[in-house]
This record gives sequence, structure tokens and C-alpha cells, in this order.
Amino acid sequence: MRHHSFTSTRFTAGFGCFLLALLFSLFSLSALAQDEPAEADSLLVTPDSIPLEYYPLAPTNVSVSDAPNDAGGSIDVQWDISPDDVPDGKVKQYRILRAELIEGQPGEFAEIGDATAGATAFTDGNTEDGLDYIYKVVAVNSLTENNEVVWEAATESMPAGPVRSSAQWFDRQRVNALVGVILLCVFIIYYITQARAGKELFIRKIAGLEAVEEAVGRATEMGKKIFYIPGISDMDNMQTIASITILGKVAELAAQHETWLEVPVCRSLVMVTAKEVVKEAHSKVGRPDTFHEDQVHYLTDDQFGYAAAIDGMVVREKPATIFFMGEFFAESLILAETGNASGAIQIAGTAAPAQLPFFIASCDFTLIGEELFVASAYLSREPKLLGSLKGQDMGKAVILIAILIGIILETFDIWSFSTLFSVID
Amino acid sequence: MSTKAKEILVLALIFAFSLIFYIGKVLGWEAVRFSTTVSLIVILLVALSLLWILILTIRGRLVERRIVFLYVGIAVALPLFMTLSQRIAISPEVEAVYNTLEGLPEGSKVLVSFDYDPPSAPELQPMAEAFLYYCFEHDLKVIMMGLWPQGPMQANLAIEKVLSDEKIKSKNLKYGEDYVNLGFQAGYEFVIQRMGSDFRSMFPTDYRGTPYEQIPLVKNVKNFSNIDYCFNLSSGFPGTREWVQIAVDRFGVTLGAGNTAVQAPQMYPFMRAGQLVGLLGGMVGAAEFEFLTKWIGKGTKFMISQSFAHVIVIAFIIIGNVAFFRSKRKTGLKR
Amino acid sequence: MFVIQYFIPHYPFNRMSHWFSDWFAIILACAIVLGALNLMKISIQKVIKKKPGWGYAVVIIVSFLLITVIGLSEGEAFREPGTWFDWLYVYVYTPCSSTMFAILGFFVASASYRAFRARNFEATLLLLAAFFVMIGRVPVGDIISGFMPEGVRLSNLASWIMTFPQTAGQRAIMIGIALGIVSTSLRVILGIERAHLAGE
Amino acid sequence: MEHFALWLGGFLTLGIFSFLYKDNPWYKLTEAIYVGISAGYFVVVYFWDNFYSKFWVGVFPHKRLNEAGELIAGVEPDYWLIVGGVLGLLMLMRLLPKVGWISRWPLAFIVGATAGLWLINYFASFVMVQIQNTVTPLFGMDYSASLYVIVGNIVVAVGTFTGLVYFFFSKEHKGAFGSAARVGIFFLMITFGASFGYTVMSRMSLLIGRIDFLFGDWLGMIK
Repeated sequence: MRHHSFTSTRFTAGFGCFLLALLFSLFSLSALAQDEPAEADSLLVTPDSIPLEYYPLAPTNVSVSDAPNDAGGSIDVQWDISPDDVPDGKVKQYRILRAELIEGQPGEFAEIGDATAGATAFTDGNTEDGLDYIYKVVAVNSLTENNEVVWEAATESMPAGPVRSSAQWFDRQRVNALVGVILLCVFIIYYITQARAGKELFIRKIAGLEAVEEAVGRATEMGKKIFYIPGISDMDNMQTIASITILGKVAELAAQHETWLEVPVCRSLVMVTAKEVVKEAHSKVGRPDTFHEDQVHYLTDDQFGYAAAIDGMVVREKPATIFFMGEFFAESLILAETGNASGAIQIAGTAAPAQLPFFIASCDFTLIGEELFVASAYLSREPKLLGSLKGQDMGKAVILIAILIGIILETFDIWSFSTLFSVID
Repeated sequence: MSTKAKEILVLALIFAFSLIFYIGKVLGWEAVRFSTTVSLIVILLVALSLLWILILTIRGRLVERRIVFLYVGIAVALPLFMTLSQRIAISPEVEAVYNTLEGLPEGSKVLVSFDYDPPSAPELQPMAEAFLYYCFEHDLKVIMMGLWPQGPMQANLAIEKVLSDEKIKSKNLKYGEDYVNLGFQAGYEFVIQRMGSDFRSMFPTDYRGTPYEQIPLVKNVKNFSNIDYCFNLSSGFPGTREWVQIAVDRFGVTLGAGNTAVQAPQMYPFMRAGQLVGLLGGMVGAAEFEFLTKWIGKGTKFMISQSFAHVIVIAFIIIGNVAFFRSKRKTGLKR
Repeated sequence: MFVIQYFIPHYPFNRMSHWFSDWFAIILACAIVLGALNLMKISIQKVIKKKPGWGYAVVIIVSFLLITVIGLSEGEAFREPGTWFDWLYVYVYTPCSSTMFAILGFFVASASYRAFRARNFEATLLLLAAFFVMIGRVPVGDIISGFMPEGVRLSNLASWIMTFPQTAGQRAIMIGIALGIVSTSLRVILGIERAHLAGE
Repeated sequence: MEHFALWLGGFLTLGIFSFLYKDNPWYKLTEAIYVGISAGYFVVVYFWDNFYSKFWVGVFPHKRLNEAGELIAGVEPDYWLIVGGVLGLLMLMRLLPKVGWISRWPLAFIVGATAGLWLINYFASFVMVQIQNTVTPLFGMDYSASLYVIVGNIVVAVGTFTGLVYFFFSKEHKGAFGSAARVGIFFLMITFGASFGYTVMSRMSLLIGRIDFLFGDWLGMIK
């Protein structure tokens, strides 16, 4: 260096330039330059002057259509990705713009949504049925630092449309489910009429239900109470409804034997229903006088509060028999284990698969899954109910045959059978 | 000494013990930690006593269930103080969640539903933290909600914890732009169903009361079609099953889930069917996921206790069976 | 009607399940009054008649009234952190429910000790499946079977059981339950099953 | 207050754990507190979440004002909710013995609607989808599956098939049918075993969480 003196400003400027150059080269290196000049030069770009090569190519083939099988109010937008939409490429995001068509003239385009790079479809769920819309898809390249946008370069596609959304009257993708349900109904109704006509129907033995009478009898002999726990779900659950039906039968037996049946519940609606059912059972066997309001009582809606209270009751009152019928969750084991330790006979039934192992471990008899739903037919032996069972079994037979045929067809690559059962849109 | 007196003595001991350590805590004592040697000695002692019970059983004396309770208590409590290293194997279900997340481009919108309450938090909270950590680290946008009243509170706890991490802090994430908590909505599975047509109708405001349309992150999110990935942390009803039935089957979202271990087995059919992409099952799933995301939290810490508890349960199953076969031999071979 | 709505996305059918959910929620809100009154009635009876344990009934009444009065008087924002309702929730309700939940850890051990015995072939299968899953899903499993090649260790075995036989069983149960529910629903709709309408 | 709260938590936790030893006054006290608090908790939650937010606000919406103080349109009262209100009122009629029977109407409505909703949802999600997924090519799409998957697929197919056979009620389990049902039971048992294993895992995790509260949050012995 030949100059002996630097002014401080010149020095600073020179040093600054040097630093900038250093940073620049570091950035180029780290970004492995060739692929993405955009990223590399980013530091020098200001929002006002974005070089042309930063602009991505526009997405092509934008198409719009009314979304199928819905209640209206939405339009599907689809496009082919921009040629620049490659990994680490110039497209960071797509934006979807929409304008209303008023008297043939498009209004102002407004952004209605965005999609990530690589996406090819967007559903605009905010349309008004009957209006015409025009859509554009914009490919956006941008740089963000510290969560702030530094610059943005966007290219719009050709507009697509007009299109209008509308509601459909029938969901075609669900025809198969409809056919299935109808088929099942036909079976069930057919066998119900058969049964009404007096046809004898066989039903196999279910140990848990055979034991009900014996269990009630035992309580009578010992002069102790029977507890009936109808699960912790509310009346909007089929398992509870099934359980209430079984309660009716158990209450009849108990009333006949003059044994005190106690039903602590954890849902108010279940309490109301169970009270009616037990009362009805008492008058059905001609003992309305033995019914007592407090037989059915509410504890708390809380799952574990309910379990804690029943645990206490079981330990203190030592019932001879406990029924667990309905939907149970984690509290199943707390209840069943305490009941087991207190020496009661326990009969459980639930369609909650996670709880079945515990009932099997801690109870004397367990109704597994579907068996809970046949209990009312089994206990009452009413022909109509038995008929529906038979119909249910026919449904199962059809399913078995379908599985068999399906597996064969699929395995030998003859026909993609499984699509018949597809309900996913 | 009578039983009554013994009971009172034990009560007094428990109280004194609690009081001493509580005062210690207030005075700022160090945490109790067993060294590896002490840990091994404790393990050995427990194993020996189990062997003793086995011998007793073979001799024909059955232990009562309170002894079993005692052992479970020991097996769970002591390892919390231990320092042992362990290897964690990654199961394919957990890997699937991770891979899906990895496949999401930056800026993807992830909907996380917190469908659990404090009692299930030991299992699900570690998952929530690891999941959020991954999302924030990889610049995914997170929309949180809850079908359980306490879910959004758990979400806030997790967010608070993750945001306090140095790496995430430096990202300077903004509420409303990078993540948002829509809060709780009553209505069980019907909430999901309505969200299928319109998020806003279910969540007119976020949990802070900001109107939906004023939140930048979600103002353009109309329904599930604008969500790239859904994740559900569930401990019961409503939970993953409802998300599968409605969000996946009806509205076609991509769904991953974190479940309590009880629920997890029921989700396998959904997973094989492709209705569910990936599953974190219980605390073990949480530990595996923590390992993958490199967010080491309580899931990993509790793994020693977990292993221990399993071993104790298995030991007692074996003891029970020994007793069973012994009694069978005595009474002749009857079925 | 609710069957139809599944197939017809058009208004008003698409609104029907929404209505049901709202109505149900409102009915529930009214019904819980009945439940609460029932609990109070029984507890008060216990106290008046001085039945054994009536002191605890007093505790029930007091704690019930305490939280109800606080919760209703605190208005819409009763759940906000810092309210008394929230305090009761966090420091009384949560410890109780968490502990009740945790107590299962003990029961699960005693149940397996007592009940899981190789009584017959079925019980043995159950036992073995439980055994492999339990041990395979924690790190200990792989330490024990570490000498075996990657791929046949206990953790893989556990995964295999979960993915295949377990799925098959679950699926059979699920289809069975679904058919049971469909058929019970149908019986209810057709009015064959009407126990829930007792007294008509 | 903070100290009191932690001690209260510890007191209640140990109170419930004491039930493992035997039923005792400590447990009884905790149980009574728990039942009372939880029952009240749900009354409050239902009142505000269901009755107030759903019904009251739905029928008489808040007047929402924008920043300029003008009324924002769009929040129309939903008069359909009144039907729910009426059904709820009918439910409360139970308090009056004379007209108590009228509460059966809302009950019948709930049960009927539930039946309808479940019928179709269960059929679609459980039956249809599960069949769809059982029906897979045993040897993979292009006969390329590994032995592991092939065996697995066969196991799933056989298991589902025989498991369903077990649930036949109108046919006696004899002969070939009986053996299929028996194989079905085997699969059910494996399923129960596996889910038992998982549950042990879950319960232990919760217990660990609780013990962590006792020794960590309360007594500060673990950090």
C-alpha cells in the first residue's frame, strides 16, 4: 500500500465492501451457487428492483369446477405446477385469486387462499351458489428473513372460468353404503316377518347370558344386593341403549325374587330412563309395590368420580352380584377389580374392545362385542328380536363371502374388488 | 402393637417424610439422585426379593394383592431417581408420523387437535411438545384446537415449554401468524363434521377472543381442504376414531395421531387401512418420537420406570402361573 | 331422516346432524339438573336419617354447593386462569381424577397376577401375546434379545403381533359390533326394541 | 396459598392411594369431596357451555360491534335452537309428578336420532372400510411382497374370517364351522392379550406421572 494515510470513513467503507464481498461469497458457497442464483444474490435485492430472472414461470392448465357431492358453496381449482416448481426452485408458494363475473365483466381479483409449492389443487369453500367466478393461480417466489418478507416476485396464470358452485341432491360416492344398508335391512326385515309367522329360530348358547338367572338367584339366597352399572355413556350411545334393554330383563328377575337391585348411574338421562325401565319391570311381574325411587340414583357425570363412588359402595355394601353392561372406558378395571376383591359374581358386557381383556380377567362372564347387542333378543326370546338376529347373521355371511371372493379376485389380479367398498372421497 | 397403632405410626411417618422434604424443597435442597452403582444395587435387591416371593410361592404360600401393589409402587418410584442409559428402538408407526412431517414443505398448515385432559397428560404431553418442536423447527404453521375442554390449556402449556427452547426462541415466532390456538368447542364429533364445511362456524374466535377473520394464519382457511396435515392427540372419546370417521372418511384429510397406549391397539386397523398415517402409542411412542425429533423430554426420562414396571408385572404373571401349576399338580390334572 | 342425510348433501339435510347435536346439548344441560337434584336428595336423606356415613354426605353437599355457586356466579369466563372455579379445578378436581386414573397401574398388576394363568390353550395365547407386547415395547426387550439379529428381536415381534393377528381380531370385533349396532338401531327405528320407552 | 394448594393435592392423592390398603376414613373423605366437586363441576360446565353458549347466545346473539361502533351483520339468531330448548323443558317436566310422562318425548327423540346417526356412520366406517382393507392381494400388488407381508396378509385374512364366524349366533358351533369359530376365538384372545399389554403400558405411564407429582412437584426430590 502506497498511501500512508487513510481517512477513517474511507477505511470503514473499504472494510465494509470487503465484508460484504466475504459474506456474499460465503453465501454463494453455502447455497452451492449454480442451482439457485436467486438465493445467492438475495442480499442485494430490494423490494423495488427484483431482477426478471427471479420471477417464476406461471402455473398452466388452470381448471375450475364445482366441488362434487356437497351442499354447495365450494369450487375446486386445479392446475399444473409451474415448470420452476422443483425442489429448491423458484416457486415457494401458490396463491389463488378470485374475481366475480358481473354482467360478463370480471371484477377485481382478490386473494382467497394459498397452497404450498408442489400443490396442484385448492378448494375454495367460500363461494355463493349461483354466482359466476373467475380464478387465477399465482406462482410466488420470495425471500424471508427472521420471519419478515424481504422481497417477493409473483407471476399470474391465465384466468380460468367462469364457474359457479351448486349443491347436489345425491352423494354418488356413497351409493355403495346405501346398497349395503338396504341389503342388511332387507335381510333383517325378512327374517323378522319369518319369525312372526311362527318359524322356529335357533340361537346358540351364550354363557354370560345363561348365567344371568343364576347370578340373580345367588343374590337372593345370600340376601344381598345386586348392582347394575349401565356404563358411563349417555343415551346417545347404542351400547347404553342395549344395556337399558338388558336392565329391563334383570330388573324383572330381581323383582320376581324380591331382591334389591341398585342402579347407580353417571348420566342424568340414563337415570331418567333406567328409573322408568325398572319401574316398568316391577309392574310387569306384578310387584309395583316393591319398586323404590332410590333404586336408581345419580352420582356424578365425572368418569373417575363415578368409579371412586362405586368402589366405595362395593366395598361397604358387598353386593352379591354386579352387572357391567354398556360402554366402559378406563374405569372398567377399577370397578371390576374391586368387585372381584369383594367376592361378588360379576357379569360384564361391552363393545369397547380396549376394556374387554380386563373384564375377561376380572369377571366371571363376559359378553364380547356383538354379544352385548344380542342380549335383549336372547333373554326375551321374542320371535321378532330373534328374527333380526338371524338377519344380522345373514349380513355377516354376505360379508364373509365378499371377503373370500374379493381376496381371490385381488390375489389373482382379476379385478380390483375392494373399490366396491370405498367410501373415502 | 395393635394394627391400629401401626397404621397411625405409618401415617405419622408419611407425614413427617413429606414435611421434611417439603421444607427441604422450600430451602432449595438438591434433587435426590442415585448413582449407577446405587441403582444397580437397588435393582439387585428388588430382584432378590422377587426371587424370594417365587420361592415362597413354590413352597405353597401365595402373596396377597397388597404385596403386588407395594412392588408396583416401588418399581415405578425408585427408577425416577436413577441414572441409567438406554437404547430406544423406533417402531414403524412412529417413523411414519415423522416421515410424513418431513415430507411437508415449509409453510404447510398443520392442524393439531388436543383431545385430552390433565389425567392423560403424562403420556400425551411429551408427544405434544416434541410435535410442536418439530413443527416450529421446520417452519410449519400450527393451528391448534381442542374437542376436550382442557385440551387448549394443555396446548398452551406445551407451547410455553417449546417456545422457551433457545433454538425456537431465536426464530421469533409470532402468535397468529406462525401458530394459533382456536380453543375448545363443545359438541364432540359434530365439531369435526361442521369444520368440514366451515372452520369459522365452529371457532368464531380463537381462545383469546380475536375474531377468526382477523387472524392472518387462518383467515384463508375455510375447511379441511386448506389443511396439509392433521394431527390428533387423543385419550378417548371424542378422539382419533371420530377424526378418522369424519375428517378422513368424509373430508379426506391426511391424519396422524398420538394416542394413549390403551387406545393405540384399536387404531392399528385404521392404520393398515391407510386411514391413519402414523401413530404414536403411549409413553413409549412419545419417547421414540422424542428421539427422532431430538427433543428430549419426559417421555425419555420416564422410560426406565416404564421398563421396570413392565418387568414387575411380568414377574408377577410368572409367579401367578407357578402358583397355578403347583395347585394343578396337587389336585390332579383336571381341565 | 338421519339415515337419509348421509347420502344427500343438499340443504336442509346437511344441517340435520348439526341440529341434533345442538338440541342434544341443550337437553343435556336441562337433564343434569335432574341428576344433581337426585344426588342432593339422596345425600340430604342420608343426613336427616343419620344413616351410617352421613358425615360424608355432608361433605358431598358442601363441596357440590361450593363449586356450583362459585362456578355460576363467576359468569361466562369461569374457566379463565385465576378464577376460583379454575383453582378448584386445578387443585382439587385434577389431583383426584389423575390419581383415580393412576391407581389403575396397581390394579392392572394385581389383575394380571391373579387372572392371567395358562388355564387352557386360549388363555395361554392371551398370556403370550400380552407378554411379548409388554416386553417388546420397552427398551428392556431389546436388551434381552440383543444377541439375535436385527429384525427378529422382541420389538419386531411385538410390532408383528400388533400389525397382523391383532388387527385381524380387532377387525372381526369391529365388524361384529357395527352389525350389532346397525341391527339394534334398526330395531329401535322399527319400534321392535322399545324398552327405553318403558311405560307406554 | 401455593403451599396450601400443593399440600391439598398431596393429601387428596395419598387419600385415594390409601384405598389400595383398605377402605378407610381418609379415602371416604376424599371420595366425598371428589364426588361433590365433580358433580358440581359438570353442572357448571353444562350450564355455561351447553345452555348459555349454545342456546341463549344462539337465540339471542350478542350484538357484535366493529371498531367504529357499528353493528356487524351476519350473526343471525338461530331459531331452530328453540326446538332444543322446548325438548329440554319437556325433560324438566319430570320434576312435576303429574306431567312427568312427557319427558319420554325428548328421550324418544334422542334414542331415535342416535339410532339413525349410528346406523349409517358405523356401517360406512366400520363395515365398508374394514372389508375394503381385508380384501387385499395376498402376494402384494405385483406379486412382489416379502414373505413377512405375505404371511401377515394371510394371517389378517384368516383371522378376520374366523373371528367373524365366532360371532354367528343362529348356527350351532359344530364341525368345520365350529373349528373355524374356535380359531376365531384364538385370534380374539391374541387381540385381547396385545391390547392388555398396551394397556399395562399406558396405566404404568399414568402412575409414573402421578408419582412424579408426589416426589417432583410436591416434595421436590426429582428435578
